[in-house]
Amino acid sequence: MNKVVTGPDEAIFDIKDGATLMLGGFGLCGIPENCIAALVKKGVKELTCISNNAGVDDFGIGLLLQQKQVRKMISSYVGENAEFERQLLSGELLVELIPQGTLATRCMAAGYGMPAIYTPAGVGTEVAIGKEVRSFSGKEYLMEYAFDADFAIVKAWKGDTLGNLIFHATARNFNPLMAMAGKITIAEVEELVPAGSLDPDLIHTPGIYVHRIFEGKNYEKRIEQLTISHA
Amino acid sequence: MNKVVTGPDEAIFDIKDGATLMLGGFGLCGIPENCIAALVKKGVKELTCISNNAGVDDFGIGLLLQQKQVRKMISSYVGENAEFERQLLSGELLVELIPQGTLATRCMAAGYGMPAIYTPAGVGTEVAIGKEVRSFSGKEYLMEYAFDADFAIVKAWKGDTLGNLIFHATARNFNPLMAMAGKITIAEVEELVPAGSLDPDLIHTPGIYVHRIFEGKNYEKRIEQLTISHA
Amino acid sequence: MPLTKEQIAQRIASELKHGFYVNLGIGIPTLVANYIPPGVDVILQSENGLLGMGPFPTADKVDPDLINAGKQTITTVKGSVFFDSAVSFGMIRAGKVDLTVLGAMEVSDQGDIANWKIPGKMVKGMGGAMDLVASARNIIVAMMHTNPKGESKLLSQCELPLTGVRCVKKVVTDLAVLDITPDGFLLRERAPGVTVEEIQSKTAGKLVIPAEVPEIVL
Amino acid sequence: MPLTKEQIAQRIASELKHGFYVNLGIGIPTLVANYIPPGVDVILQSENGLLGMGPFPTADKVDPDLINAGKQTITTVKGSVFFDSAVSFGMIRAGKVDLTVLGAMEVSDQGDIANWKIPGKMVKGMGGAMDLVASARNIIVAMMHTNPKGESKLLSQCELPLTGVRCVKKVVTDLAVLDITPDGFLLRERAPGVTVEEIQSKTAGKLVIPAEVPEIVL
Repeated sequence: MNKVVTGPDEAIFDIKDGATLMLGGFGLCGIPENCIAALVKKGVKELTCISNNAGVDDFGIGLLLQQKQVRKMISSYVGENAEFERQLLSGELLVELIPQGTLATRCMAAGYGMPAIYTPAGVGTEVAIGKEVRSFSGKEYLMEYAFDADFAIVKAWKGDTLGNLIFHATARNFNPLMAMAGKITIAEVEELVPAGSLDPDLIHTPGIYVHRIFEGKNYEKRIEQLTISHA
Repeated sequence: MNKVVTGPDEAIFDIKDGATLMLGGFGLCGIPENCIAALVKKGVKELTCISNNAGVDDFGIGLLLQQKQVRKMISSYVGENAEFERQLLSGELLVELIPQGTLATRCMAAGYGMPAIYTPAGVGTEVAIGKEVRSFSGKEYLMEYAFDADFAIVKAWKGDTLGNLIFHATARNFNPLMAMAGKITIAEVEELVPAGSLDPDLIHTPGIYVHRIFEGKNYEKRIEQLTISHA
Repeated sequence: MPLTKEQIAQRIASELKHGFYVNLGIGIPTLVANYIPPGVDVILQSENGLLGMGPFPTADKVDPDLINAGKQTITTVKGSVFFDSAVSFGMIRAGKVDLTVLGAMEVSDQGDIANWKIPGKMVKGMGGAMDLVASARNIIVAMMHTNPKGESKLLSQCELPLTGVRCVKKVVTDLAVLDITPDGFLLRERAPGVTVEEIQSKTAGKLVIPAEVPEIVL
Repeated sequence: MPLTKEQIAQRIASELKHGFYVNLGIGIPTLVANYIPPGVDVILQSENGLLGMGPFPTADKVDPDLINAGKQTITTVKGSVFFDSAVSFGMIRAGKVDLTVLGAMEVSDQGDIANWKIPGKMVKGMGGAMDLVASARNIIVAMMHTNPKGESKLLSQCELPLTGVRCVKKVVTDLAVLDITPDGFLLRERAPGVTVEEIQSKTAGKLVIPAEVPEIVL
């Protein structure tokens, strides 16, 4: 068994217009840079993107927005992006804002085969509109459905040829959750190693969830808020 | 911050008659041997034990059964235990059998603050009796509640003074789930190390879930089904 | 000649496809691992928390922390990975396991299965069986065609308490290979030398018999 | 003298107890980390997936893979641990975080909070705020008592879209420390030199004034 593909173009070859994609990352941290570039090159349009954020104007998912490839964003926070704002106000782009923990848990639910979960986030707010509210032990919860994504595209630190993944620091974020949740999961990694190289106790994402894997190139890892301590 | 206690007796000092305990382990693999011994010594009674199995006659939870300390077992499989069978048939012991994945997921739900989950396990069987059945996308699921345990007692391979835990091989099983789920979580570990010794990327259970930790002694690690290949 | 248990396992092994993730239950299903065809890479899942289960260890390699769902000491293979029980059943529930093979006491012609409880006998529990049958995309049952009393285990309705409903896709017995279809058990293959009439007589559930029923080739 | 933002943070820091796990929001709450009392060990959670957040890095220690929930580069401390976002919000939802400090645009005398959306302005999203306020056991709001127009931010009803209902336990502003009680805002302390009358005049929600309202001690 070998899940290795030649690179991002092969990895995304069957992503078509109108697809629903999960994209890992928090801000610009831990985003699948190589696959995003390949999606821009391929020019697929009308995408629905489930991702915590929408990148900045000239990096991350912002690159897809620039090319008007995104029809809908499902995110928890979408600031720092002027083109995003323009498309939103003009009606070219749809946005569904959902609480960050709900976003994470709806990914997890998909990965665990749970059709829906209950969370108190958003009870009594406009997020609750149209949703089932249910009381457990005197506390109210919203029922939220598992996501249904055609593809999950994630970025890991290390991966092996069977698709086992390890993440680094806070670049982990949504990546392992989305890896579990995609019908087809594509992983790009900084270092691809032979199966058997990773300690089986210390793998974050079991390879069963990963369908295609490749070693990415030229990671820029742009920093959104460089904050320095002068100590 | 330091969560280290002197040993199992101090760790379980406030477990009282009638308490509900989660006990990690699968069969005799990854069970909290030191704490079980301390519970036997302390002699607390009328316990409700949530644990995948009930040990064997003379080891694991079987030791608590021998002393008639257990009022109710919540498990998925309870074979290999003659005293267990005797108490069950005589009515001294109550048993609630639930599917293994449901057991795991009800622990997880507690750890994730989710009051209930949906699983298809048991639909159309006697497990479904009295439970809410709900259809999602044409498939039926049972609603199962999160567990509510006073204490979770788990066994890890390594742990640090802040309660961060790492498990080894299939001795992981239910341990990290129960660690998240207990109101008070007690961890016994084979090796206790100073905070900062474990790689923050490779910790299975964040210390926030663990209230007391100690380095256990004299692990017997009895094997239930020794199976050898003559190669 | 009816198949031996080993031959049942061997026949099931021919259903394995390259790249499959497979969960093998206790009993005959465990034997399937011995007959994986050459060139077919499969990864075995053990629901207590392992992908990449290897054979039983030699005496010097026994690790009490490393067991399968039957509590037997085992080994790992290259690329194996450990995880907790919620992840394990999560991947089962999410349909990531391609094939589940398990034993049964009874199977109905609608695909219901009973394999965990006999009224009047000490009940040990369902373990992970209910999760597996409720979730797996493809379930093959490996069992004898009849019970020790000679009664059919392929019924129109299960008489024992159910483990799961309408979930079994295929049954491989010592006498036959049968698919579960909306019309009942579809007789696909018969054991070498076993007649369709014998299979018919030992199948209490609805049996659909095609014009041609080839012998099982091992 | 009204408190400075730093002094608001300092007053909130005195609420920290040894062993607390704390989540600090963006803005004034972030400053709380600078005033943790000596001898009080707390562990900071960052909801993007870290327990044990340290200070900002020196230039040579910057790691783009290591940021906080405000996307700022940060460091770790001894005993820190990384996890995914579902675990992170799971520990929040399960009430494992002892204290959450966050900013607000409005707070009601019932403990409702609005801090994510202003109708007519570009809405960036709620991030993790709704999860935090719906789940945290203990929530302190850090904010100015009035908005730039001089209007009270402590209301009987929030006018802006809500982030959460009946969740805030305490409010620390530049003018006062107030507990949320069934009777409304209970005035606990006042900024040095600030009169109860001034606080009353700048509090639109129901204010309960005890006989004695000591000055804040920093």
